[in-house]
Amino acid sequence: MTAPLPASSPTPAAFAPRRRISMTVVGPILALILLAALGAWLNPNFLSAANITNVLARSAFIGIIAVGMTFVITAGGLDLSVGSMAAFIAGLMIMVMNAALPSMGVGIPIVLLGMGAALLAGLLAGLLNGLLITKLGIEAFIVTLGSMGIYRSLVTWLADGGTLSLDFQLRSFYQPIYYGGIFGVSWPIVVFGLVAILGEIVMRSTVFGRWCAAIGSNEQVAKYSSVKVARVRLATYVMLGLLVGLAVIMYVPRLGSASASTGLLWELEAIAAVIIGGTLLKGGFGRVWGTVVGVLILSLIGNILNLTDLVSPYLNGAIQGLIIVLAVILQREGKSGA
Amino acid sequence: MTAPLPASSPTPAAFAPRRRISMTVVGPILALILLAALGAWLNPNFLSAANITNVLARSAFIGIIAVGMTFVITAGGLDLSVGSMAAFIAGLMIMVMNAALPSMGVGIPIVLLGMGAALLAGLLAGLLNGLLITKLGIEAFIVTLGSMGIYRSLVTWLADGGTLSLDFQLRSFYQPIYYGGIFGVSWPIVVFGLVAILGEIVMRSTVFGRWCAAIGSNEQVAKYSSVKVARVRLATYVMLGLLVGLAVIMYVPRLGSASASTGLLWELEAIAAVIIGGTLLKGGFGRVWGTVVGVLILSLIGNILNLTDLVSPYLNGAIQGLIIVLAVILQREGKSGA
Amino acid sequence: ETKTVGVSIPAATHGWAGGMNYFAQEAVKRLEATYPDLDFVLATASDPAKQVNDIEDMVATRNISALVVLPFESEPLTGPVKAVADAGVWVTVVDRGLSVEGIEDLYVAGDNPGFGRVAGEFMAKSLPEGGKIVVLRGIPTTIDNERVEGFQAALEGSGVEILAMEHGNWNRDKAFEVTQDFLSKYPQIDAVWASDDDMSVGALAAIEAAGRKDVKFVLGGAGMKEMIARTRDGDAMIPANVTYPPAMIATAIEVTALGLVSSAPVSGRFVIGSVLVTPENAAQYYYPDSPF
Amino acid sequence: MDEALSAPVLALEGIRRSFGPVEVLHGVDLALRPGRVHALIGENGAGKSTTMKIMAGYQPASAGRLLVGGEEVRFKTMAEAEARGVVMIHQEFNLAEHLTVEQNLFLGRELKRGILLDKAAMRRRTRELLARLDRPLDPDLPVARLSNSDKQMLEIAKALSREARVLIMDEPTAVLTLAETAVLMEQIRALRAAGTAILFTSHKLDEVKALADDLTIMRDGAVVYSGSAEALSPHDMAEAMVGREMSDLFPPKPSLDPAAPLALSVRGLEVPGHASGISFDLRKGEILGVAGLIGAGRTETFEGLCGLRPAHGEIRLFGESVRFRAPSEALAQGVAYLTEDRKTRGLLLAKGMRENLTLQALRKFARILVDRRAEERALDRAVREFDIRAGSRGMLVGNLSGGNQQKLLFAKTLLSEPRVLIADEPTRGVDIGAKQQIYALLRELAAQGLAVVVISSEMQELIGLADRILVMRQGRILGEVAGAEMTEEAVVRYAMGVARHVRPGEIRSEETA
Ligand SMILES: Nc1ncnc2c1ncn2[C@@H]1O[C@H](COP(=O)(O)OP(=O)(O)OP(=O)(O)O)[C@@H](O)[C@H]1O
Ligand SMILES: Nc1ncnc2c1ncn2[C@@H]1O[C@H](COP(=O)(O)OP(=O)(O)OP(=O)(O)O)[C@@H](O)[C@H]1O
Ligand SMILES: [Mg+2]
Ligand SMILES: [Mg+2]
Repeated sequence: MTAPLPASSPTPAAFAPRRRISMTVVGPILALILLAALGAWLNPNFLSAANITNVLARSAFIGIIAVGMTFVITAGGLDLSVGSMAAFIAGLMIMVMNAALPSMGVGIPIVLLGMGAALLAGLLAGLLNGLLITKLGIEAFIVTLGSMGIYRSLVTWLADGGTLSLDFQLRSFYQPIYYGGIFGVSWPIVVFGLVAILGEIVMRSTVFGRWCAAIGSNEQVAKYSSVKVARVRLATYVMLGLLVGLAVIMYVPRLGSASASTGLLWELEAIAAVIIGGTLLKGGFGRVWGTVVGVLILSLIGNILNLTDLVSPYLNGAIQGLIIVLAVILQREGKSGA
Repeated sequence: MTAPLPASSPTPAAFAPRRRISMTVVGPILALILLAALGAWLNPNFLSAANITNVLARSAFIGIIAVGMTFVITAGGLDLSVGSMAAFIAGLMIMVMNAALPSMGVGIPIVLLGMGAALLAGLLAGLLNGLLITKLGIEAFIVTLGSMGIYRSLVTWLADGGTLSLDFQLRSFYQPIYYGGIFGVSWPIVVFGLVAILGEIVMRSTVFGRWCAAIGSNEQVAKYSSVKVARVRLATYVMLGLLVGLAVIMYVPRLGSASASTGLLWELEAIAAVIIGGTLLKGGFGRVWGTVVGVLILSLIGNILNLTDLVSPYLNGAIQGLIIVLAVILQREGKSGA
Repeated sequence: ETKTVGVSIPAATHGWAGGMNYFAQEAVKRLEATYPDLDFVLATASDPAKQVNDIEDMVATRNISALVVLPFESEPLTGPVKAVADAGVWVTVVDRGLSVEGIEDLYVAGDNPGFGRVAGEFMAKSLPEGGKIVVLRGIPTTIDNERVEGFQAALEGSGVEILAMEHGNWNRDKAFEVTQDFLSKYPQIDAVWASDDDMSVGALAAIEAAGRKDVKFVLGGAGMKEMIARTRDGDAMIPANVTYPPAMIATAIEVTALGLVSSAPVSGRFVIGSVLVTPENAAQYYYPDSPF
Repeated sequence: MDEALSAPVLALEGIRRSFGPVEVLHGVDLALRPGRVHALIGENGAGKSTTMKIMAGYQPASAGRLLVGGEEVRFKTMAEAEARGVVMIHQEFNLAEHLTVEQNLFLGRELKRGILLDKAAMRRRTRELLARLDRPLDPDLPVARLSNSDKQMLEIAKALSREARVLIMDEPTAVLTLAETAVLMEQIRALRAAGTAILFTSHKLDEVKALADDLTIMRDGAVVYSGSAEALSPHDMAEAMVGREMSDLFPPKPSLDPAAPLALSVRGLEVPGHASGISFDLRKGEILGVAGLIGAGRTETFEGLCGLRPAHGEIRLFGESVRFRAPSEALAQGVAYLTEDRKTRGLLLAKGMRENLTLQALRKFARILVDRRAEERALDRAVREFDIRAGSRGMLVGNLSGGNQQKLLFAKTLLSEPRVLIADEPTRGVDIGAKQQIYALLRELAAQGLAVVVISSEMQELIGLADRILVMRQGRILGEVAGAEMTEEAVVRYAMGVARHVRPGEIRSEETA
């Protein structure tokens, strides 16, 4: 900041315009605060520890996935398959654990096995998406629309149209991963928090995060700057797959089951959270903390609607839609013409 | 076409790549032919007039919408709301017609009234999306995700959670619009055909089509070239809204009702058709004929799955997903690295 | 000469539908083995329009002699199914009636208002005057409306108060979240009506996690086997269930097949009533092989 | 000014312009007269492009008056300016890449027959216009496939087609070679004869001398000279621009150490569709120039060498056989390529200077986390060394003036500390003062052992800077000149294909078609 200014530089004042408080930064936070205030005003239980824990814990699945999605979108990609991928991985994990139960018995090893299976499946699913996109050069929208259909079908097929349920005993053993916690904070919240913090650091301060933004901003420039474009882009999909696996690890102990309706529309919710948070859908700029705020906004809307009887439940979707649009309007810099 | 080559061109071959038969052109057509051949091979009735009429007529809804979507996407936009917009307009149209029935009676006027209402609603819905996107400068993804939720909610609310049904008498009177036809071609096919041909002409041979491509390719350049960017972009959304209205006019006589499950996922199908057809998702290049091929490919997949009992119905989605990806792989120019 | 039976049902998007899909496939498998000259076409649809497509395809390409249809929704299917019936195809309608009477040759019906009524009566009987309940509704549809109306009618005058109703979409996760929020909102809830057992799973998990002792029981519905088993075993949280057997599709397919291969008269109306499952009779509603 | 001159068609009076708190134009006066060519010159960031944009309605002025034919106007859009006959060619390309040559040429003013486009007429007009510029491109070719010079010619054709009363050209010759520049000058003279008022800017001062009637020189957003172009020699112009004495533009060439090791040795490099049989050697400490007409395939050859496009052939780097499949592999071995296309391949226009500067060498700034302080220090150094003038430090690179972008690109490429630097048009759009600094820097780096390839369309630059010059034509190396032989005539002879000469021993003979 103490660069000797070139002799011809106009005015020193000019050197701080980025420090100005910007609506793109304040906007999402403001939206979140307004929502929280609304919630507290409508229902005194809103701010109770129990309710806050509920909301945060249930945000964790979409939240963890949305952090990964932030990288994918920042690098100019998109993934529509995460919801059904989650359902498929959950189904697979349950099947693996049930199958191993007779030989391994209930205990930590079988839980670790299940977790390993979920992470591995996530990794492979992300790799598959990523390879089709980077190696074959097919539009990400199409690849992941395809895999969305495929995973959703596969889980229906695995479950024979019904529900795959974790063995009851196993589930009781595994449940604390969702319901338990440390220092009074439940595990999903802890994991979500860690993922978010790590994600923010990676996005902001690592070479990888920079490369993602560069690729999303201008792929050609990235290529000419010796960035391994295909590899970085592939890595974003793999990372997202892994995070889907991680989300599933938190999800399965909650109800111990997976079915064709698991993870329905998670992809839209995750993408919406990313964009509400201020990441550019076209790529080139992403921020993980914004995504976290976006996820919380989306969760809060549902929570508040459940806590009040102001509107007909038929209109919940309309309120949600309105708030999503408003949250984004809030962060405009007052300029128009997208 | 016979431009003299620049004297300094290295090899003449380098200058004729566009004249080569290009996979991006042949690809979608080839995919369609392969699918049709598969269908004919699996079931001799596939090529029967009745089946072909069925497939084409039912493609009309998504088809008409997808033509409009081609313009929106070519101009660098996106519209996720078309499916629920269709449901909402269908509900509105039914309510208007039912309400007018006592005073107008069954007859052509009431059908015209309904049609007018549908087109007007479509226009307004498109205008609303378009204004939010162009005037307020909000990301199209967010605006239309929001309106998707809003319309879906509204139709649920209008129907009180159930189904809105056209008066039965009225339905019988109106039904020929879907089931009837002219010269043995049913109306939806005729209308779809006209929309497609007009769309192709507009895209290819009018100023509007060119401007859409220019805006999608580089908004700044378009603006500097005196193209009224906001107005053209707004027009694409309005046009799409109108076409949704038109699709609804064909749809209502088919089922005579609207509910929360009307038009579910049409947006994804329409966007997929557009991309399978070779239009660039990021804008700058669009072709309507490709979209028509894309729509037909998607319809055929569903039809073919019904021709045989080869696969478990649970796996239909997987087959669909696979074919969508394959259809797009077919049109790659052999180059990679998206 | 082989005859073809078309079976058109909604896709397995939630537990009950999954069970119904399972029974339909089982019935088809069994009947194809039993009657060599019968062929079956099974199509599952994700929305009413798709279901109409399926039916059109069966008529145009598979030359069906009979159609067994469980309508996604009544209204949109009425016209197309009527067209099939008019073409001389045998039509069996399952579960949801068409909106015009007399189209079908055979109607195997579930009883949605009855489903709600039985549940309501159980609530009225098991709860004291002033008891407070919350309701998890299904996906907004006519079926859900009928069930809820039946339920409310049965509660009338009982003094049991419905604190709130919210859509749980017949989905475990949604039911879990809605129940959590109900529990935050209301300090005293005596019972929960989850109008489907998939939702009971979510509701039970939420209650258990919150450690709330005020909720005395969860009344589910449709007889998921795990829930039936718990009722049978005397679990106080699940004292009863209300049947809405997904296996009714199998009944319909079998009767239709029988009508095609024999001259036995099978047309008419079968209403498969919703009955209350209690610890006493639970064993007879337990189907261990069903996925639901 | 001569009072006898005709009245100005377009004039600026006391024009000021601020971006946020920064004022970049401090009261500019300028008058364009029909039938005269007016040159506007100045250092990078002096405000030339901004002035021009204000004249053509692309940007509003913050204060001051704009007069068309003596009448004060306020252009709200460029369409209004065009309606008044004011047309501008931008410094940066203003073309939609997906659209074809013809579509771009007529964008915003398509010819119609009824409601449909009259494509045949537009195609015909396109051919005519391009033929006038001696550049017969296929009207149906997408612009994305054009080379830079083709794009520039297309821009010029686009402007010519608008039949302007005032034609404003922002560095039209920056990407053109001598021959093309000659064609353009011919067109400009014809327009002048027809009474058009022309304003252009260029950093090639001999062009200015050759073409301009009137001259305005700007420094730091203010006019420092306004008057006849006759009166000043290119050297005077340079001094007036930079505001200091200018010594020799080019650093002295030291004699090369013949024992210096070979840094790069290329044999039989093929770049399918663009170049073949490329063989040459480059010694440590040497600056090798590559000349050729536009379209000679120089860019493609060296992009192929660096793994930026498919290529094969034998490459030895400091004696070791190497193969680069991706630019990252080349960079890992110390071979860096500076692209000729700063806008679409060189810089992230929507990002700041820091992110751009360190992108290529980012690994150097990170152990696990990127050290932002170190990045800032690197930026400080780059700003100082390359005299990058930005209104503010947090500014988006897209808002830097063209020449300052180029300097940043140069700094970015050098930051990766290559052993071999391939610089494609490294001084494009850079002012003469900064050029001098860059030449001196290159020579200094060479003296420290860097091996340099400079591809340039500026003959003077190659002759003044390089130790040897390769001349390419139609994807092949046709000859090499060195020492006293390095004259413009010699290079042009090879480039035009008149002469053919291969130094025995250095380049294996490859038969050309
Ligand atoms: N949109 C903008 N926002 C902020 N500053 C700007 C913007 N456009 C131009 N500037 C600043 O205005 C000054 C003048 O820029 P301009 O492009 O007019 O220079 P120039 O004389 O054309 O230089 P060059 O020879 O490098 O093209 C520069 O300092 C530039 O950074
Ligand atoms: N993508 C492409 N497809 C087909 N031809 C191309 C493509 N890019 C460039 N060309 C052609 O290849 C030839 C060589 O390109 P280019 O003009 O960049 O060469 P060059 O010698 O590097 O010239 P300069 O760098 O001075 O512009 C040109 O005739 C150009 O039209
Ligand atoms: Mg400039
Ligand atoms: Mg070049």
